[in-house]
Amino acid sequence: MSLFQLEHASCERDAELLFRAVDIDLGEGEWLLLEGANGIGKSTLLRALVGLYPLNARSMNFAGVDVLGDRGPLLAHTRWLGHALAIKRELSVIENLRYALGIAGRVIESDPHALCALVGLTGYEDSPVRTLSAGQKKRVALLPLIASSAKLWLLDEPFANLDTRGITLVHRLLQTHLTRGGSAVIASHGDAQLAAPSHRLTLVSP
Amino acid sequence: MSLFQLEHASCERDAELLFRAVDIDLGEGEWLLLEGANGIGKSTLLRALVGLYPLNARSMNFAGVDVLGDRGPLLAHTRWLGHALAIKRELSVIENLRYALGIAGRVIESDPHALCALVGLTGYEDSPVRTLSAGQKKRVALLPLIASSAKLWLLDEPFANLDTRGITLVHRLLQTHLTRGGSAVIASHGDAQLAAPSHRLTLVSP
Amino acid sequence: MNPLLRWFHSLGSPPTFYRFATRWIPWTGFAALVLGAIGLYFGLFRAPADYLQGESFRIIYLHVPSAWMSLFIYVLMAIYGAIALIWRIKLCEILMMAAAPIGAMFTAVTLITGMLWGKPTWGTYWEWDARMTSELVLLFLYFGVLGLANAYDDLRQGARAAAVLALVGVVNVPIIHFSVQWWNTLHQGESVQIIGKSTIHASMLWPLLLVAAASKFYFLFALLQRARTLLLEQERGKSWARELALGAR
Amino acid sequence: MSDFSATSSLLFRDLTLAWHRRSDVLQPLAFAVLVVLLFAITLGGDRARLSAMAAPIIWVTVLLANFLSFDQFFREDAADGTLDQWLSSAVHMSALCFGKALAHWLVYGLSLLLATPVLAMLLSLDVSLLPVLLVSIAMGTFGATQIGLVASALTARLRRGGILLALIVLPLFLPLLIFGSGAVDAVQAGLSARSALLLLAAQTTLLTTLAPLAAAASLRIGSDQPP
Amino acid sequence: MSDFSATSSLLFRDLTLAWHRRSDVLQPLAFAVLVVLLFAITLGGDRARLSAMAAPIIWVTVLLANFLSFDQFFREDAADGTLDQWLSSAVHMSALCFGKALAHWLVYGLSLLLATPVLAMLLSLDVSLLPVLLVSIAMGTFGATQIGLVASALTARLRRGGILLALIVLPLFLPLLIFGSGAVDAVQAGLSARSALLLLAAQTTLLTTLAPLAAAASLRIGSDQPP
Ligand code: HEM
Ligand SMILES: Nc1ncnc2c1ncn2[C@@H]1O[C@H](COP(=O)(O)OP(=O)(O)OP(=O)(O)O)[C@@H](O)[C@H]1O
Ligand SMILES: Nc1ncnc2c1ncn2[C@@H]1O[C@H](COP(=O)(O)OP(=O)(O)OP(=O)(O)O)[C@@H](O)[C@H]1O
Ligand SMILES: [Mg+2]
Ligand SMILES: [Mg+2]
Repeated sequence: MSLFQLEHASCERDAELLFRAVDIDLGEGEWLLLEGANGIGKSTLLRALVGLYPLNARSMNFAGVDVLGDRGPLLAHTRWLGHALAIKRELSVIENLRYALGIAGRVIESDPHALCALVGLTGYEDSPVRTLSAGQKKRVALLPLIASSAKLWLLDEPFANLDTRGITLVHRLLQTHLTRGGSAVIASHGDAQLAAPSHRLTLVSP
Repeated sequence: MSLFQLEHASCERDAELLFRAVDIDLGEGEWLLLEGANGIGKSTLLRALVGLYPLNARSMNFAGVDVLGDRGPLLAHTRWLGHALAIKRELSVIENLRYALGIAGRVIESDPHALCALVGLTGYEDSPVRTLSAGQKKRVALLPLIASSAKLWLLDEPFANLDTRGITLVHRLLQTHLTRGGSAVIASHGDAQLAAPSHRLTLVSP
Repeated sequence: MNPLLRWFHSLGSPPTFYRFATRWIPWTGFAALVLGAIGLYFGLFRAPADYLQGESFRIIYLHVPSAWMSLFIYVLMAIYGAIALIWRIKLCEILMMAAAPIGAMFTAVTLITGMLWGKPTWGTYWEWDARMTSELVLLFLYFGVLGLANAYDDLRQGARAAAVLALVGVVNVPIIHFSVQWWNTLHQGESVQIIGKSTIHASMLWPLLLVAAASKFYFLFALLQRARTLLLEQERGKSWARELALGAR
Repeated sequence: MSDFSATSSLLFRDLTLAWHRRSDVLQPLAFAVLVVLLFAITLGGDRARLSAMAAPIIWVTVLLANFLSFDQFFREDAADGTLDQWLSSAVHMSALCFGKALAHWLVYGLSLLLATPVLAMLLSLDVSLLPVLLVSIAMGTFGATQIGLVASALTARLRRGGILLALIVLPLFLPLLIFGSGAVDAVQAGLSARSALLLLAAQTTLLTTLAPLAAAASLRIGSDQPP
Repeated sequence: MSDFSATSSLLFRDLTLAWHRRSDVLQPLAFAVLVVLLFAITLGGDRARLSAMAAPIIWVTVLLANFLSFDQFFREDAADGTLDQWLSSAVHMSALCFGKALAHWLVYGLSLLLATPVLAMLLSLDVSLLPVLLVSIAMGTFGATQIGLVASALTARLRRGGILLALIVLPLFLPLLIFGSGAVDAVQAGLSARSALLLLAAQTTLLTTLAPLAAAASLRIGSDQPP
């Protein structure tokens, strides 16, 4: 069954079309690789999907419900990760995770240390994020994602700053997510060769 | 002739050694690829080379001059690019370039529009950097580098956020720099396969 | 090299200073105790009561020496700071950091004794008078130096930052000293003159000078003790410090 | 119920962050002490004059210090992407806004309230005026925080919010100031502070109910500009 | 020569940035007007009393507004990596620091100076006192900017600089305040302001020569913490 459907979507910046009308049809267990040159509008499209940017589209459905007008049903089951990592420098890794989930009205169900181990942050659980390296920070930003039960992941360059093991790791997390019936849209630049996407969408300027 | 030499260098964080003693010997026209897992200390090493972090080393020479005690002679011919891009959101691309050079006591010698074209920013010369995409911002940060006449480039993940054309472009810029007798140390995660480095240094924890 | 300079230089090495401090700490403490006891005895019990202020004037024997020390220590701290910044002598960083809390203490004593003295003489504990205000500000300066030093994770970095502040803050010292002349205020002007004639009776003066000398020795005593501790803390990785710690056990 | 846990989670997060930044967080407080101190020094000669003006000076200073703290309301959450994260998830924004205002008051308002006796002492305020001053300041800062919540939400995404914030906040502060320092004046003049305090309480209540809703609606404005 | 061009380049950069952020930049100014306005309102009844206190109030307000602007000195350059970029290149830091202070004064100090007549009017200051007030404020803000330069440089890298900045700046402001408002007092009392102004000038000159050096030395401290 199709989980997320988008028809004939486009975004404008300063009254100019960013990319040609795109269509997305994503089933459960499928993921889409979103490609395109720097500045083509990948980040903008992802932001538009979650309602942070105006989107023109013929239709947009999530689990059979129309979400073009009201994003509510989509947002309840979606997690988006943008270029800004939304983590607090002063808080420790686990505190960041706990509060990110808590503010979304949830608690950590699995063991936080196990989650940290999953993203390769063993030994840094209680370090303030400020003292982590660039790649380690990225891993912290991934934590709320895997601790949440979101059906749809929208990830903006999740591989940037990660080392090769980190990239493999994200692919493994993605596989787990997909086998549980989740879906994902991932914007990336060619680091995604490790696993074949179910769909590929290359944005081009109109 | 050897341009930059470093013997038995190491850095400490909180009284613990980050990586094993490293040696670098870089001739003119050569570049070194600095690899290693996330959090191993690549960024720290680069910061230590330019004097932003304490470095223990047996010796450090630049163009035959000892620069371990006083970094002056090194800094006069070096440009370092860290994770933070050192660009101002409100200023336009060209203003950012002009002031970055100006504050270093230099003026733009080549045509700034040609420089922008070189990094693929044609059409964005006068846009405030705030309105650029992640990859475009990275390109802006590369501008002062190629406009300077620095002999030694120290680049921390210059490929992150760049699209495939951008990565090729950086490799082309690097080639030009090397054929002019320059050298470079580049920290990166496996995006550097496009060109073979003269040297390869993989940091490992002690 | 000039022998004095050579001596100073050799003193700059941590183990030498450690030994020097250990040798002099008892003597300075002893001198402070003896001089202080004599001075305070004669000041508090033997000197005649003031014809205007009565017995309350005796607080002068605490107030004035600590007021002098609060200014003196600040200047000294700035000098240490300057040396630490210019010649990067580690010992001076330590001496500076060691002097700061002692100076803050003397400043606090000055303020408290001044307030206690103010009640009987001016009828109020506190008045926004020039000298009181500027002495309060001196206390803030000390706090700033201490706070800045502690804000850095690294001991030496903190000391260097504090040294810059100590140096910049020196402008306040003459202001405090001359404030009684520049502003028309409650606080009285100078009555003790090193050159020229003091306007205070000799039987009141000499105990005061004794207490002042005692406060200097007390300062030396506390300074050496604090510096010694700081030095050990900073050099704990070095072999001489380890040997010393082992020897002590 | 999940709204309540989300709000309390945010509350704890903000308090934890404030604890980590305690030195920065105390700046408005330091500022208030500083203003009063400098005024005491410059006007210090005449004690009676100083104590007559003490209450209005304290009220103004506290409101100004509170105003300075508004900069912190959403700036960081907007800059590091947290705000976008909230807007792109199914959280109840007005519940979060209420939590943010509460945390903000507990950090800034309460510290100003606790400092008020010190300020009063520095300006030699008549001790008998202290109770009414404290009550009025407690309510006043709470209301002021709500005003700050809305104003900061309106300007959170703006590149140039600075002076706008002042323009929005200031006129809204005036009623609080009038009734707040009015209450103290009344006691000073030997009258009852009751009606002034009641009016102040009414204002604060009204603000507390409406401000989170208004702030939640405002935060979505301008989300097309990524941080 | 290259130092001079670097300094002027930084000066222009900072002025351009200030222009882009003009609304934020005006906040200290707005603050000053606000403080004075609120004082005028609360003390308004008694005009003679107000005008007698006008000069010290203005001096304190201007220094406080200046203090608020110090937050902007190095925070952004430290956060976006520009400061590290300077330290890792062969630029002459004290020349840059001088440029930064100059730019800061041209933006904040000058605007406060220009606002001074308005403040004086609001507090019905005696017009004959305006010249000496303006001269003293001009020198005072310049000196204050130098103090802010050093204090900001000392706290630029600190995670928790907030209250420290206040603690550092306040004692150093005091001499400026004493001689600055002393000069106005002297004229008000019918005396000559000459000696107070000379002392103020001496201080400002001393600060201007030493502050860039002190700031340059301070900026390197703590560079082991990346932004
Ligand atoms: C909190 C209140 C006070 C403070 C902060 C204070 C501060 C000071 C300071 C800093 C000095 C040293 C000045 C210098 O050597 O340059 C000093 C000296 C002195 N103070 Fe006070 N004082 C206070 C109250 C008083 C009171 C109430 C009296 C007596 C009526 C008093 C009498 C003296 C005298 C006699 C000297 C010695 C003056 C000289 O010979 O230079 N002080 N005080
Ligand atoms: N705040 C903004 N205001 C105006 N234009 C903007 C803004 N942000 C981005 N743009 C423009 O919108 C276009 C799309 O940007 P977007 O960030 O979506 O690109 P992207 O595909 O994600 O690029 P990258 O691979 O570099 O991340 C770019 O040309 C950019 O210049
Ligand atoms: N400010 C800091 N305080 C304390 N520790 C830090 C700080 N910054 C980094 N570290 C620690 O130092 C180590 C090296 O960090 P560094 O940023 O040099 O790694 P890196 O090799 O560049 O990693 P990446 O590939 O993720 O960029 C990490 O383990 C990190 O936790
Ligand atoms: Mg993008
Ligand atoms: Mg790194």
